[in-house]
Amino acid sequence: MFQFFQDVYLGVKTFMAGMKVTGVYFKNANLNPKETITTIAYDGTQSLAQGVRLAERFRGHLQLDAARCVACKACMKVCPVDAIWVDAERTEAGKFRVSRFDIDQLKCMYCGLCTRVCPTGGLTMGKVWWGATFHTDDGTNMHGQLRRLGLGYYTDEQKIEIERKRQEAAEAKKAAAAAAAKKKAEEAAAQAAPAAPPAAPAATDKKPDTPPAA
Amino acid sequence: MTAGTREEQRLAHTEEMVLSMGPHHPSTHGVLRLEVTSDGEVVASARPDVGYLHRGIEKIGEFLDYRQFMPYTDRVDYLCAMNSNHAYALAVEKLAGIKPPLRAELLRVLVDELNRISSHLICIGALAMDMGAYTPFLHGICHRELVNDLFEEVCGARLTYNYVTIGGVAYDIPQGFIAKCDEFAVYMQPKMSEFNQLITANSIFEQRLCHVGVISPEQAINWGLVGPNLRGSGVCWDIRKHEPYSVYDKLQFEVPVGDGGDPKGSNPRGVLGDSYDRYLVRVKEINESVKIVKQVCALLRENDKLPADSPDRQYQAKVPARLKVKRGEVYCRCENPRGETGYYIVSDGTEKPLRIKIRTGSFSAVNCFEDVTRGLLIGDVVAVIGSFDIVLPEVDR
Amino acid sequence: MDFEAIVSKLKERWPEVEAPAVEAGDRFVIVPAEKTLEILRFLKEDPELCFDNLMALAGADTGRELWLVYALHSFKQRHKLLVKAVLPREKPEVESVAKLWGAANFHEREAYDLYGIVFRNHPDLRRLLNPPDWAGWPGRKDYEYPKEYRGVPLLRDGQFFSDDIKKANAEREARDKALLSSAIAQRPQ
Amino acid sequence: MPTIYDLLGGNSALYTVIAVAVPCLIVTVVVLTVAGISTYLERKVAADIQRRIGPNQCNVGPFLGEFVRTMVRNGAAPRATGLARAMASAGKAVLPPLDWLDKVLGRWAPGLLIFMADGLKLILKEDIISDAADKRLFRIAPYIVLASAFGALAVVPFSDAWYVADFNIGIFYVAAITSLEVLGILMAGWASNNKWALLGGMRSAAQIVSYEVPVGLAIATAILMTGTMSMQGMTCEQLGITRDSTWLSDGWFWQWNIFHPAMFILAPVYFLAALAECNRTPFDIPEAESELVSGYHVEYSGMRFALFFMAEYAMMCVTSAIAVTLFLGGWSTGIAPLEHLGLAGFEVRAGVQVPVFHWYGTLLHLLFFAAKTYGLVLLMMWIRWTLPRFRVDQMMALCWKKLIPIGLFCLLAVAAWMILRMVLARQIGEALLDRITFWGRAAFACGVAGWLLWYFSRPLTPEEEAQREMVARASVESGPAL
Repeated sequence: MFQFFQDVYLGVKTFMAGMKVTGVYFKNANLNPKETITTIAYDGTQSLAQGVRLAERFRGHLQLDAARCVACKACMKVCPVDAIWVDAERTEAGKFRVSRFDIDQLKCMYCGLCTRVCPTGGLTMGKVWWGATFHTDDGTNMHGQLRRLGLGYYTDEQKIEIERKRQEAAEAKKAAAAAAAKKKAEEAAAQAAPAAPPAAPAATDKKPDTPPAA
Repeated sequence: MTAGTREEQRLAHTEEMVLSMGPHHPSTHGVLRLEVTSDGEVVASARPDVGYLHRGIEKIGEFLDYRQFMPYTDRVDYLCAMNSNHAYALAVEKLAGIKPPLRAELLRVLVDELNRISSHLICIGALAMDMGAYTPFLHGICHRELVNDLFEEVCGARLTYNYVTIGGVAYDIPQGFIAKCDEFAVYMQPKMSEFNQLITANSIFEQRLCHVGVISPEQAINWGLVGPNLRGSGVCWDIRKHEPYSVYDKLQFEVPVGDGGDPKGSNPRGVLGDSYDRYLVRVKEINESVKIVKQVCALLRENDKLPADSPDRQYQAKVPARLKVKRGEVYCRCENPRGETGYYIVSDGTEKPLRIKIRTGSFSAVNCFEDVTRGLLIGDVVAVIGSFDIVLPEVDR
Repeated sequence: MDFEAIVSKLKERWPEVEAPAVEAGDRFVIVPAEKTLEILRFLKEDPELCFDNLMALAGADTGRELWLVYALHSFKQRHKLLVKAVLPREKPEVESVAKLWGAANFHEREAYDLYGIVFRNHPDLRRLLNPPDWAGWPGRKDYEYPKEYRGVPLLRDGQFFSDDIKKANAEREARDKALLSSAIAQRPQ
Repeated sequence: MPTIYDLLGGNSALYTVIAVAVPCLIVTVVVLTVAGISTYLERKVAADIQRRIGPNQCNVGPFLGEFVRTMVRNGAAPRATGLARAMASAGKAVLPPLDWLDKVLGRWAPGLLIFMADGLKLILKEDIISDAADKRLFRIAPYIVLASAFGALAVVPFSDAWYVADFNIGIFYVAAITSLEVLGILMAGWASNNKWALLGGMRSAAQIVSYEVPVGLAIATAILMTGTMSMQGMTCEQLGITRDSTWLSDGWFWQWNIFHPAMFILAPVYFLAALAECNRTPFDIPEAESELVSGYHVEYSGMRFALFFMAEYAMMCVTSAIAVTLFLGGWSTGIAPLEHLGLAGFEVRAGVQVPVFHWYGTLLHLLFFAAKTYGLVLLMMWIRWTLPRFRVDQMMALCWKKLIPIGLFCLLAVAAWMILRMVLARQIGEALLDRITFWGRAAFACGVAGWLLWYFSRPLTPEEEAQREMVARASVESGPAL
């Protein structure tokens, strides 16, 4: 008997307590929505979602500042899912520049490892996070696309030209070095001392199209 | 039974029916499939069938180096990615003999506890939703969003963080982050009291969970249950307390343990180890985590006072880019929201591990599922799933 | 009890138990595969050792042999132990410990599923994670991924864009090399 | 002046048909609309309680306004037909009020037209019937459920003069017709040939059949209280206006049944049973999403599902209307001066004196009836988004071990009170006893209302205030959630 009344009492009491909580929210949602409503209106397009405040370090889609990229391929090596492909070529200045930087959005899992290893900070994860589209015809959305951040290539003639320039520069260097050595030897001979052996040529001939840090 | 004619017996004869509960069932928390053999409403046996989410993460790990595997630990348990990262980092550091600096440890513990709060919020909210009350779940989501905002500020991601690195953390915290954590801690406690008023104290909810899925301490230990499921059965075992692995030995917090059947306890009408105990343990752990967050914030404030170049002030230890660990193997475990997560790593001296075995809390929970749900009603099966807080990617990996 | 004490306690009953020195990580004991069950039962039931909790059971493949590692822990004595059994790659069999620890049930099913380690007297030894009609033991080192399952094509080359790109780039690099070398060859003297 | 009665040639069959068909049509259309709007309100209430925005896209502007603008544009086309021009001019006329409506509704009821969009979608959807289903039963089931819900509307007294029919056994008719619903649900569960649906149907059968008992007890008690079975009679009884009642003396709200202490205990019992009969939380066991995927209508799609859906909301309205009639004084305003304002006179119907009202009194009564009924519907929604769900056995235990004993106790209490009343009347006289009960009920009613007001509008504790501020600051500082 006591159990009966206790159950009824507990049931009514906790029921009223719960109704009070939800009732307070019901009231506030209608009186001062700003305090209680925590979702934002969403109309299937990005227009309303523009108001979303993103943190400084937000990890959105990858973006590349190609001018700062030295094509060291560290991001390509650290990527756990092989989503990045970097391709490099030499410029006239003998430097390396990125000629192709492809990101497979289908594979990228936004872990940010590549941005951490980037030595120049050229590769960053931007604030762009919107991936959905309404292109149901091809069934792909932005995540299914391949994003090309590269710069394109030299033509074959340009490549040959650059290569020739490099070769000639190397030749000139070698010649200069040889001349310098000869001169030294002559001076030494002029000083009537046993001729010192000419210094070995210091110029190195690297293979043209292997990027550094491989 | 009275012996009638064969015809009568044939008519009186009833069959058990086989229900395929899941993998797409609203309340199997993912892609768990249960072969429920039920006699009407009463469950004769519910055989779990897992593997729908098997991605071979352990196998993938054998092809990646130690640093590259970290993002995959996010995917092992997406509700507490920070804790998963931490567990893996601990294992590798133990194997490679790396000592992360103090500040890194503090930051790890901070994000761990924040993530524990958010994970438990999801768990108790989902349990309430399985019981038919939708509002608590969405209130829990609202509180969790604040945690996600904090994580977004600190590491830029909202779900798969990849924040903890081997030998430290990826970034230092931004300006004013500690103040926000303190504010969140202050915000959370009254919210939890309101939450309890809304659902925990509700007598329908209590009736639904009391005396359902009872697990005695011996059974719990034998089945290898861990974390809140183990503590809900009355076994006081928390790795943060009994095998302190980070700066947890510097912090004061209690280990909530199920007290079903104790007339003065929080679950007077139940028995020890029922679903309501497991639920209550999680509710209490949220408050404990809030305490820890406050203490860690205080410690971080002290740490900020140190000179910028002191070793304790750094957030990342010196770790070579291509980490080579010595030949050996290690089993390292760490307390996650879903119980201890153990990483068994075998290294053969190269950059890549020979074998990574991830032992998770949900795995053992699913293991004992068939025995626990025998003889319950179908509604209770849902309650038991919810009270075990199963996350399927953890089971299937 | 610390590791050495446990090892000595084991050695005096099973002299063939060995505890090799390790460069890094945890110490572990290697037990003969055929005596796994009795040793583990001793470990569980001996009052001083009393390993009442099986933390994990992992199979592993070193390429030469298979390992079966039991990670044990004792709530009463508060100590841990790694027990390793070395199995041959072909036809690995070991006694099931599911009746010692209920936790071993799924772990053994997983080890069977991934490494093909057969556990004798297991309650029901079915594949756990993979479909029951899956071919091969995915955990092993020499496992190659099937091209299709029940007529459903699985992950293959060129499924992702970057796979195609890799091929194209490799070809282009080869072309460039040839081109430039030829350029060097016909350099005007 | 000839009435429609004369025009149709006296008591002709045509007159009977029209006299029955027209009110039925009106009531059906109105209740269907109300059910539609209820689906919107359900979402809105849920959203407000769960700190969401809720429906906000399907406003008048986009939904109708675009249609009208297109009409106008077509009319403006160079070679538009006369019809198009006429429509365009009509659209021009409609546009300004529509824009105003859009502004107002967009502010006060955003996304109101979502129920129209839902209806459109459900009508256009493919109607799927699984091969293994029992096609005939599968097709019939939704109509039975809907019919049982709408059939009860025949005797609901919407106002003193507006009702479809007024039987002398009206309340029993209601009890009988509403309990037909279980038939349709069982059919649906069985015919779907789906295990979840079957379980849902069985649960529903057990639930509705057993919850008929407390409903019956409540009805019996109300009959005992008011001494009549006709719904109009009950309402007039609770109105309590007689020839010799002055403009302040009778017609107050504490003369309603609920403010008799025994009935006050009984009313929640009836309300819970009514919840169970409409399969609403905490009794939505037949369609428990988290256990049985969607219960008995898991296999239904398109319009058939919509019928179940509408039947649920119509059932809510019906049960609320009956609860209002039984306990909350039906269409009576509960404010004596208002009643006497609209009072025209008295006439004898079936041997009892019933008050007759002016047209404005009738209108007022209609408004109050709608308000009370919809208040109860809102209460049902509020409960749904607060409480968890019972288990099957607990639901049965609640019915047989709690509600029925309480109901029996209340029935006996009311019976005892009746006898006591007679005895006392003989002792101290009718008039004095009337006054005593009148003022006693007044005190009781005011006490109850006061306590409820105090409980729900109690000022927040400082702790709650602090957390409110915290919510504001947190949601502002960390920005809206993604």
